[in-house]
Amino acid sequence: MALLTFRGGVHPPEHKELSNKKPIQPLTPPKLVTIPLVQHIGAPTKPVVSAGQEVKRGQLLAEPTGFVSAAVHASVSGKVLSISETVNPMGRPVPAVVIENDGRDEWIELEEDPEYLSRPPDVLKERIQRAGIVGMGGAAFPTHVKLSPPKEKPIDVVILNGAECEPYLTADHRLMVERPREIIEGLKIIMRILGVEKGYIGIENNKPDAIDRMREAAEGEPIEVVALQVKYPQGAEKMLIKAITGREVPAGGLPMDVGVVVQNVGTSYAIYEACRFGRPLIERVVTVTGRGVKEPGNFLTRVGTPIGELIEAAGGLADRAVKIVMGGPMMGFAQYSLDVPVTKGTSGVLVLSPAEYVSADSYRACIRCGRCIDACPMGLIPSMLSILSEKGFYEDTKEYNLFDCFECGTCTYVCPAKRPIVQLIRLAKMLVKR
Amino acid sequence: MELPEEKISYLQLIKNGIFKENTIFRLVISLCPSIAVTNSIRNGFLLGVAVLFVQTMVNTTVGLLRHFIHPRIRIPIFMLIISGWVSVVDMLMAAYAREAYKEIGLYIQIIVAFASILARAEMFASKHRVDYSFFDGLGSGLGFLIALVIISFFRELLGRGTLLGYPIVHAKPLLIMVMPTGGFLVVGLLMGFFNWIDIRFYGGKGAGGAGGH
Amino acid sequence: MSSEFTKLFELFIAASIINNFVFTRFLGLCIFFGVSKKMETAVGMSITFTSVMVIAAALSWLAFHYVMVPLEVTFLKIVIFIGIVAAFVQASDTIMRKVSPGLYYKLGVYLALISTNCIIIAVPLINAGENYNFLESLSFGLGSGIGFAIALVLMASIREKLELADVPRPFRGMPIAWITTALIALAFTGFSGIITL
Amino acid sequence: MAVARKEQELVVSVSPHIRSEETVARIMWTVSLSLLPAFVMGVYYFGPRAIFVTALCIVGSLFSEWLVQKMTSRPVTISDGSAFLTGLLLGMNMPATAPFYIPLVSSFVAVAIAKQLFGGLGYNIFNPALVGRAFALITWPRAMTTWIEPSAAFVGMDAKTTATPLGLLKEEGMNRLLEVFGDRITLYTQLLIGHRAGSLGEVSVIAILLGAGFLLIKRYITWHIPVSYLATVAVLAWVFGGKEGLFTGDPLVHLLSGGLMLGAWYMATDYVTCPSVRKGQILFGIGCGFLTMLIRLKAGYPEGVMFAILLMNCLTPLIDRNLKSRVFGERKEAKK
Repeated sequence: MALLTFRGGVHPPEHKELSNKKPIQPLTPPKLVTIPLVQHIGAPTKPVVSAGQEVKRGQLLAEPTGFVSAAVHASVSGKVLSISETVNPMGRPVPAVVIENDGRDEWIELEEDPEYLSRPPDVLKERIQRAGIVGMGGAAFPTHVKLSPPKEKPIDVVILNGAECEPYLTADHRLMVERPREIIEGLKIIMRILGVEKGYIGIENNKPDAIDRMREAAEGEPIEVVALQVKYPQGAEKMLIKAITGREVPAGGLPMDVGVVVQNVGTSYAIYEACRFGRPLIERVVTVTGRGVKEPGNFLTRVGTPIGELIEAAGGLADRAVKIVMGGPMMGFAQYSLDVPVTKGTSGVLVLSPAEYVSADSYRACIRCGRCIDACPMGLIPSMLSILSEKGFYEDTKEYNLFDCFECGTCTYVCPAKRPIVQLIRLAKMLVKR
Repeated sequence: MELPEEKISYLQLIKNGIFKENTIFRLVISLCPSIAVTNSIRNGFLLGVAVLFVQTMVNTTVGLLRHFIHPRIRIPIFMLIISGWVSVVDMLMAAYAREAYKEIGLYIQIIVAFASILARAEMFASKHRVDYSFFDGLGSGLGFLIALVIISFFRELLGRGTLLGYPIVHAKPLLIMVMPTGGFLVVGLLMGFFNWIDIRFYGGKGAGGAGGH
Repeated sequence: MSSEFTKLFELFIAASIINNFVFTRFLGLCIFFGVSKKMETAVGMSITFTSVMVIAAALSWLAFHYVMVPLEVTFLKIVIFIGIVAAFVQASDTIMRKVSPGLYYKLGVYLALISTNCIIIAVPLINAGENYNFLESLSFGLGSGIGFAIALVLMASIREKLELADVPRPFRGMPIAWITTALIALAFTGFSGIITL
Repeated sequence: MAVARKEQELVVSVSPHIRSEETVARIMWTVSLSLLPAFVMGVYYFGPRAIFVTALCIVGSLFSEWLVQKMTSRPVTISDGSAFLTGLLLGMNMPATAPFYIPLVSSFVAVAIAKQLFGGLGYNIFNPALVGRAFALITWPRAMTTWIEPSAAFVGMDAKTTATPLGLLKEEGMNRLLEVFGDRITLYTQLLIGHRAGSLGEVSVIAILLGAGFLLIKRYITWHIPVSYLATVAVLAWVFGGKEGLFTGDPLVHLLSGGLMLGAWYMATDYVTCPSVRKGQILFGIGCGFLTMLIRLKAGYPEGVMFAILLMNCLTPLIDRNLKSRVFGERKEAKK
């Protein structure tokens, strides 16, 4: 049977072999953690601790200021040194709590509940909200919001996203291989909350071991593990829904418009941890990879750990590292400092060597080869968008469905003229809104 | 009532018509003949002369009559004057330049619809003394004539290897130059060249944006 | 009858494509270059022009054959034709404004440009010169109009694309538009010889 | 700490951080390479003169590109292979007997006027090589339609002149064509391998298909334009191509002769001047096919490929403007 997929997309070299056989190693928490108080999309949080205060692992540091907002917790026990500012992986300044680790790693009192699956949906949802869980695939949208669709949008399908279509990254892959049961339990919680009978787990076919382990774990449950064609951006919500259910999220719409909720497998694991053990989201699996580090691997990392620590743990920088990226190579953010902390949405730290890095400093005129049009998963015409934006005709870009672009970078990857298409599209989006 | 008019030098008016407000290259109006009749110098010259004559006579007539024309019906009156003079030229050409008339007759008649002529009557002759109007018409007409001769010079030389019918170059001519494509091409290249001179030596902006009928 | 029809059809095709007013007869160039910058104006212009050309062809034919020939004043054809066109344009301007203001706002602006345009006056003059009958005159007028419309729309779409092009500075705007027209005319030579009238 | 020292050397740029290895230069040079078989066949049939003509075209193209870019103080891009490809295609569209000034002048027109004046690669409206070819045909009609018989024996300039199969077909009909070639099978085989009069690079259909197949496999071109083009030509040739009435034409002769194969696979598929959306490309192909057959059967010229593609080049912006790709999740009711 042909594997399920969507129209468009590209096949960048995967490079997953660097780290996909490396088991998840817990990373010793560093001396200092810097925990950004905004790690999600939505309203900011309000700090509830002050400098000098002793905190325990899992203690609330900042509470949400609205429904679309997520709580932040201490990832180590120790003393709050200051509430200052740090730079988040996107390069923007955000308030942050700096904690000096006392090394004792003492938990706050946790509310365990072996009977979690029999609790009413509202209780489970409340636990998720309290644990500060956000989408861990990268978007970092507060999970409890996604689990509260309005009544007029009935949900009948839940999909767990295990596609991990970004090259290099293996964090979700390792999690699926090593914690399949927990992920399935998390999915069952989500299904209970939404009252959904059918769950899917979509996994790209380049992770056969993960597919096997998940299938084993899903035995006897109303959950189907679906093998997907390997293609970027298979893991984009809309593409995943199209591949698995054949439904198309309308332009400008959300998955719930077609009765679907998508969650990342890491999120599902965090949901299980929260509902079963009452643990807030304070750590996650981060892949440290690329030919710029000596020993790539997957690390269970506390939120707030500077990426420099992770790179050290991976054997340090190889002699010639040119670029450090947080997230995947297609949509991640290049970093200029090694002090940037890991957040809830950090799936990987990628260190590129000169061999992997294609300089695209100079670009030239579009030759209208159409590669970007073929590759665009959204069926847009990126070439025209980039030309119009380049020449300053921002308003005209709306005619070419500017706002349907979700900036996956596929067009830019394939462009033979090395045009910064995504950048130009972002520019147009910024200027058109204004 | 005659407003005291500023003194304008006749020479200035003529130069203005030839360079600054050259109908074809700078104002980019009344273009049709620049292609249609410029496949030989003779045709280009004859049409240029016709336009020169009409332009000058119309300007003079309008300059003379401007006080008797009611402003509200001035445009139809101008049109009447123009078509009258065009008819005169048309019949003169038909009588005395039979050969050429066969080729360019239609375009002589079309002079009636040249925006440049109406524009000069409206913008200049209806507001100025008759002698100024005369020289303005003369300058503008000369500019037109010169432009046509330049274009037809290149087209005849390149396309037939001749000038005014006399063989000049003995190599194989570029036949395409006397065809429509060559006409458009020569005008486009000349326009670009004049723009280049304007930008390079006079700090101008080039006459790209203009355009009318 | 059918050969009559074929003749009309051939006349129409010849006028619209093979002897296209713009690319081979060099008429209406001023309007052609003037209004082909934006597709919207080009389309509005095309509609207005085609209808005016057909009607002007009809009116002039009637005037020529029923008034001017009997009275032997054909030497006045330039004056009379331009009078007819101007009067018709003025009348339709007034009527359109009263009857259909919406349409007037869309197309009325182009009407003002028409009365002094060579392409409109050329149709009656050519009809008179070639001695076409009434239907032939209409067919020629329609063909010329459609041909002009084709040229305008083509050029507008190309110039919208050229707006985005990195044309060397002295050639921006008019010069490159002329060179583009030259190349379109080059392509149109391929049609030569399809219909020989 | 070693890590800290590295910070200054880090490259910071926006995503995506990896790029495909495809470049404009690689595409152009690969396409040029794929033309090699057809070119070699041209040399085989028409002798060293074919190399001379093509080389002049290439030199002329490269020089024109360099000259205009110097004059407009732009970066010189002759190494990207696009001017080379234009020159090569132009050369392959010339009769091997073309006197030296034809390749030089027409390659200048192709690159300087049809390409660089519009802003260079990516901005041209018309296929430069075809503009050069059309310019030459109209300027030197005699020289551009004087064909010599192919001769594998590397004969000199005294080769016998003859008409192209299409010329014969148009002037004297199918029967005369069969008379010249013997029988139908010989005719088809000769056309296929390229033993016929014509432009030096267009004669060998099989060599062109070889190169085109390579490009298809490499995904440098797609089937949409060539197939819709060839199919339209075949159907129209079958329906209207015969002298004895409808449905008596010989589509194969039309498919295999003239510049159709070279045009359909190499000229019509020029990225810059064809529509970029698939639907538009199919329309473009059909239009090319229709115009080609219109000109071949009705107009003054025996071959219509060049004019057909140039005419469709004019229409490309209009097609691109009105036919867009289907946007993911586009609502059906919005299309009413």
